[in-house]
Amino acid sequence: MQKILNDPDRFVDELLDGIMIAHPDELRAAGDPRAIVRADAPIVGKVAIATGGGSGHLPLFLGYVGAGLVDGVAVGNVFASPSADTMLEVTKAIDGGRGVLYLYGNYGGDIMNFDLAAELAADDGIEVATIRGADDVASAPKGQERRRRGIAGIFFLYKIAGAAAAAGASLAEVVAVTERAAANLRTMGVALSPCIVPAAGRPTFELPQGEMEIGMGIHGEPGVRRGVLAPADSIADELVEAILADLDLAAGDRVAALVNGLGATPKEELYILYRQVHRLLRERSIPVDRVWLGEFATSLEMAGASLTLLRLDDELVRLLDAPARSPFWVR
Amino acid sequence: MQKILNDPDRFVDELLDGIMIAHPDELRAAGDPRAIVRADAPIVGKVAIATGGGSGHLPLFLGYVGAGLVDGVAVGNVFASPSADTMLEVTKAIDGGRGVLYLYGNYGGDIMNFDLAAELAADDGIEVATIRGADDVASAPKGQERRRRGIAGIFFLYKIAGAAAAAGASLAEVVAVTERAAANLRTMGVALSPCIVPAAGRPTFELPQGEMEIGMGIHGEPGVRRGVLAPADSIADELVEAILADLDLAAGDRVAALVNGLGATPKEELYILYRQVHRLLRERSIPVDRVWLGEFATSLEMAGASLTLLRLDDELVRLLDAPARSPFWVR
Amino acid sequence: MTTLSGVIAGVAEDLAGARDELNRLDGVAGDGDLGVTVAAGSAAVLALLPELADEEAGALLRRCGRELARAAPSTSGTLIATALMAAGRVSGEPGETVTAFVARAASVAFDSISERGRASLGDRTMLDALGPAVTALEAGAATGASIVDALLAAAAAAAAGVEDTRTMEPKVGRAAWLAGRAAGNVDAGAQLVALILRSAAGRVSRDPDQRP
Amino acid sequence: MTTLSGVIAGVAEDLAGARDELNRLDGVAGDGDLGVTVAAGSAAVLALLPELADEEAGALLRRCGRELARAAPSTSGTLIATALMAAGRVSGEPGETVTAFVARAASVAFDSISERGRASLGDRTMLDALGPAVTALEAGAATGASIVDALLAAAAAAAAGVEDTRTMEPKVGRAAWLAGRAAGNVDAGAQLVALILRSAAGRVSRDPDQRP
Ligand SMILES: Nc1ncnc2c1ncn2[C@@H]1O[C@H](COP(=O)(O)OP(=O)(O)O)[C@@H](O)[C@H]1O
Ligand SMILES: Nc1ncnc2c1ncn2[C@@H]1O[C@H](COP(=O)(O)OP(=O)(O)O)[C@@H](O)[C@H]1O
Ligand SMILES: [Mg+2]
Ligand SMILES: [Mg+2]
Ligand SMILES: [Mg+2]
Ligand SMILES: [Mg+2]
Repeated sequence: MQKILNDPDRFVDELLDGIMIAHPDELRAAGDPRAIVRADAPIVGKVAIATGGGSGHLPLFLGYVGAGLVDGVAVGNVFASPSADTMLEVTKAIDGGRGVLYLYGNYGGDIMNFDLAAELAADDGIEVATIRGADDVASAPKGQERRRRGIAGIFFLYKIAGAAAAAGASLAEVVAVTERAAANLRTMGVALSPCIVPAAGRPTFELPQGEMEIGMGIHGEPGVRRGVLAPADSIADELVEAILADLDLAAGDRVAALVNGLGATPKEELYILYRQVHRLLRERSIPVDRVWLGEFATSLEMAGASLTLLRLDDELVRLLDAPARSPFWVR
Repeated sequence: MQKILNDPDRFVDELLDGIMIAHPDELRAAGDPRAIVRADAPIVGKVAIATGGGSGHLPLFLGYVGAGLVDGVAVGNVFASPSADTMLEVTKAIDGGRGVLYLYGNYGGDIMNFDLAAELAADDGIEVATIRGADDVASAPKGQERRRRGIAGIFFLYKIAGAAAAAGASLAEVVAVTERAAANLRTMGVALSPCIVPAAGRPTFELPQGEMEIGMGIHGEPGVRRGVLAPADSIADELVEAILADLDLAAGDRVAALVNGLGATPKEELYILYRQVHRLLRERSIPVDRVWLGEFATSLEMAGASLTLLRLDDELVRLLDAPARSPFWVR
Repeated sequence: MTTLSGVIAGVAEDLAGARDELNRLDGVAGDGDLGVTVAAGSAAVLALLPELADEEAGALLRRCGRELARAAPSTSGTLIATALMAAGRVSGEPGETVTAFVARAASVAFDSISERGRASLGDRTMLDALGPAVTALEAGAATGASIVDALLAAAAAAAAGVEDTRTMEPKVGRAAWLAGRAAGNVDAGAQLVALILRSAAGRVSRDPDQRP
Repeated sequence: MTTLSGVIAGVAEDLAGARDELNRLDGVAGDGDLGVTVAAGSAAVLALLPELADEEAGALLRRCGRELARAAPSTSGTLIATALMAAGRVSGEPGETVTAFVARAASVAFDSISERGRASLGDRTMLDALGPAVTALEAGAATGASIVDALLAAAAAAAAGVEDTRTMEPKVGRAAWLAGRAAGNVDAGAQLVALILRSAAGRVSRDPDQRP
């Protein structure tokens, strides 16, 4: 495995160490070294937002802790849920007295732990609401949206919830606008290579040269179809079609787009992909009002990309445009 | 090759297409589609900065076209110099009447073309000064600094020259401060895997599993030593030692650091590397006053990383801290 | 009389020996860490127990659950923690036998796991061992069986439930992505539940006060 | 009389046939695109020439150089463009023979390539063909040779220079990173220069006005 590592079993501890050393003015650990919060947390009088999940997805999840984004993150081992205890530490450290939103991806382990943490937080008198990112169209058919996994689209939810909270919204208001965004959010991805979890030392799955898997999950969960690696434009067609159909996007709708690299795929390829995405949407009279391209949710060095579309309304645009700043991302 | 591509021979045209479609408010082509400038260029009364080089290094070079950074870029084919003609188009489009700085990496093809472009620009009455990034310690021994290749450290030169120009400095002043920065700038890298140039379809070099090459160039130019892939901390030791010795850094000096990923290497590993870099510098009483980590100068999907150190003074800190914004990077 | 704390300590000690077996079973269709998780959780609970000497049974279970959640934050760790905390909130009813009380607490534990993990009987999880065990405990309560007999029956029912997982398709968690890999093997978490019950039954029945 | 424009057109036509040979040679230690570059550059110059009918020789060379820089922006394209523009700035001196003038322009061209490319004789580049050619032209000028004879001698000297590159180590450009790969082969850019000179000499000598 061609990795810059020391002890693979200390991968997460060491990378957190590096992050805390690099960004001491912006981040701090709340007791538990896996509970990372804004250095200035809690922000009294502001709804706080907690997230969390497995490691190996930077800038997800830790990279979105910052002003106008989320207040704290519980960090798990690679591709594994953090503990409820870490989540509780985060919750207590960020609570500013107006309640805490748990905003995270729809994975079994994370759900169990966040639910348990919410139970423990309630014992401590902290009001908790929960929204789960479930934007991956490929992970369950239409009608079963609640079973879907959460992938790169959560970036938009962080931005929107974070901006609403920063603007002084109540927990109920933050939940309402974030749920509306979540209901209008879809992602579809393609994997071109596996990655290697350091402690495991072998690829998460096998994918022969010249093949791709449409809809594969970011931990190697099976997708909707494996086939010959298609040209970029055909991949764009397939991703856009799936999202349009699922989201019932029609002429006159306007969207924000996120073209996300999974790790090894160069930015150059993301722009080639977007070229066709934009063309397809224009043909259908669906303007792309905002677009971000780059690495927003990765799987270590997996090759591949995902496309996220968010149907916009005026309030969502305003929240997307609000300032935000973390050590990993600046609006 | 596991790439999201259409026609490999149209790789650069298509990715530029994608970039221009994605960022129409920030960038425009100046006649020649390979001559990309700030949408608001020329900024009358401001020293203009042009850069350029081969494609395949995003966010280098195009990603640093923006406010507080460079004004225009000439885009070459993958790993190949752009033409002097494109450079001339850029020069004419950005010239705001106070002269143009050519700021680019020290590679034969780029030198020839920028020199030719400067000659042609002089015919058109535009004053041109040239500074070449030559920060790669591995590419020539001490005493032969002018033969060195330019790699990720040019990011600091863009930031500094761009901030000075934005603040109203004259061409001579921009040159002076940027040359001072260049003289205090060193980079050393390590490659863990090759990349594939789309039109070539095969890896740029061979590197067996379990090996690394210290000091390899970003196009696969040979480095100083090939050996067994060492632990992250040992790699950090080797990079830091080489730079400290070359830059004569001593207790009391303060630095800015850049830990740059070459493409496939996850951010997680960059932070693990930085952890030890920071420790080594602290042991020597050299504070890291500013640090950036991520992908700033890549080689498509090459795995590996580089470390850049810049010896700081008060003026350089001020220029690094000035605002800057491009579609690829925001200060 | 055997204290609850003593039984828990005994189970924790017994589980130490199952580390490799549980890792191996979890490795078939999971990530192979169940033994590690169980060892970490057991050690943490063992270390905590002396502090809890004065707690009543419910608080004892809740504190152990809390500790497990902290020290063994995997799927099974979290679910068993949830179960202990839920069971710890069950209070005895007037005139209820120990067996009836334990059966009721076990049933609450089952429901809490099912709810938190969004899984049901037949999904090839620890529930497929716990479910039959709860049924056996309830049958014991209905027939007036002693707690020792009821626990022995529950352990046997759990072991049978484990065997049944060999032919089940995984529906949740990691194993669901890897359908097929599990076929023919027993589920690791189910085996863990069976081992816990066998150990508990053994610890209780070895206690002199409980001998018939 | 053969016009300069006619000779340039003739060379451009002749080079079309060398596409594959130049690609192959460049592929040994370079990126294998020299033939493509030369084809693109030749076509662009051919297309431009009609527009330049009224230009004097110096302006003609400079415009062709400018066009080459635009249409064939590789190392060799840029260097030959530089050479044409530098040569185009040389003006004849009173009483100078054509041969002496061409020798002087060729020497200026050599220097401009050497300066722009930071390379010298022996670095295994096009200079190793052009250098001996300049020497031959200067010898011709000194001995009062006709331009046809001087060009034929220059072409022969260039061809010999090409052979000498077989044993040279590349010192600049792409090929320098790949030392060893070049060994035993001739340099592609040097071969290009030799082909240009052979073609030019042929075109000039085939011209009826130049026949002795
Ligand atoms: N949703 C669920 N509900 C109940 N039990 C589950 C669930 N998901 C997994 N399990 C059980 O957990 C066991 C694996 O536990 P563990 O190794 O701790 O999980 P992981 O390593 O995936 O976090 C499985 O064998 C199964 O019995
Ligand atoms: N610095 C230099 N000075 C003179 N000639 C050079 C130099 N570098 C390369 N060349 C010549 O250029 C030839 C390759 O030309 P070309 O294929 O156009 O280059 P590239 O594809 O690397 O841009 C080489 O064979 C060599 O003769
Ligand atoms: Mg497991
Ligand atoms: Mg696990
Ligand atoms: Mg070439
Ligand atoms: Mg080339």
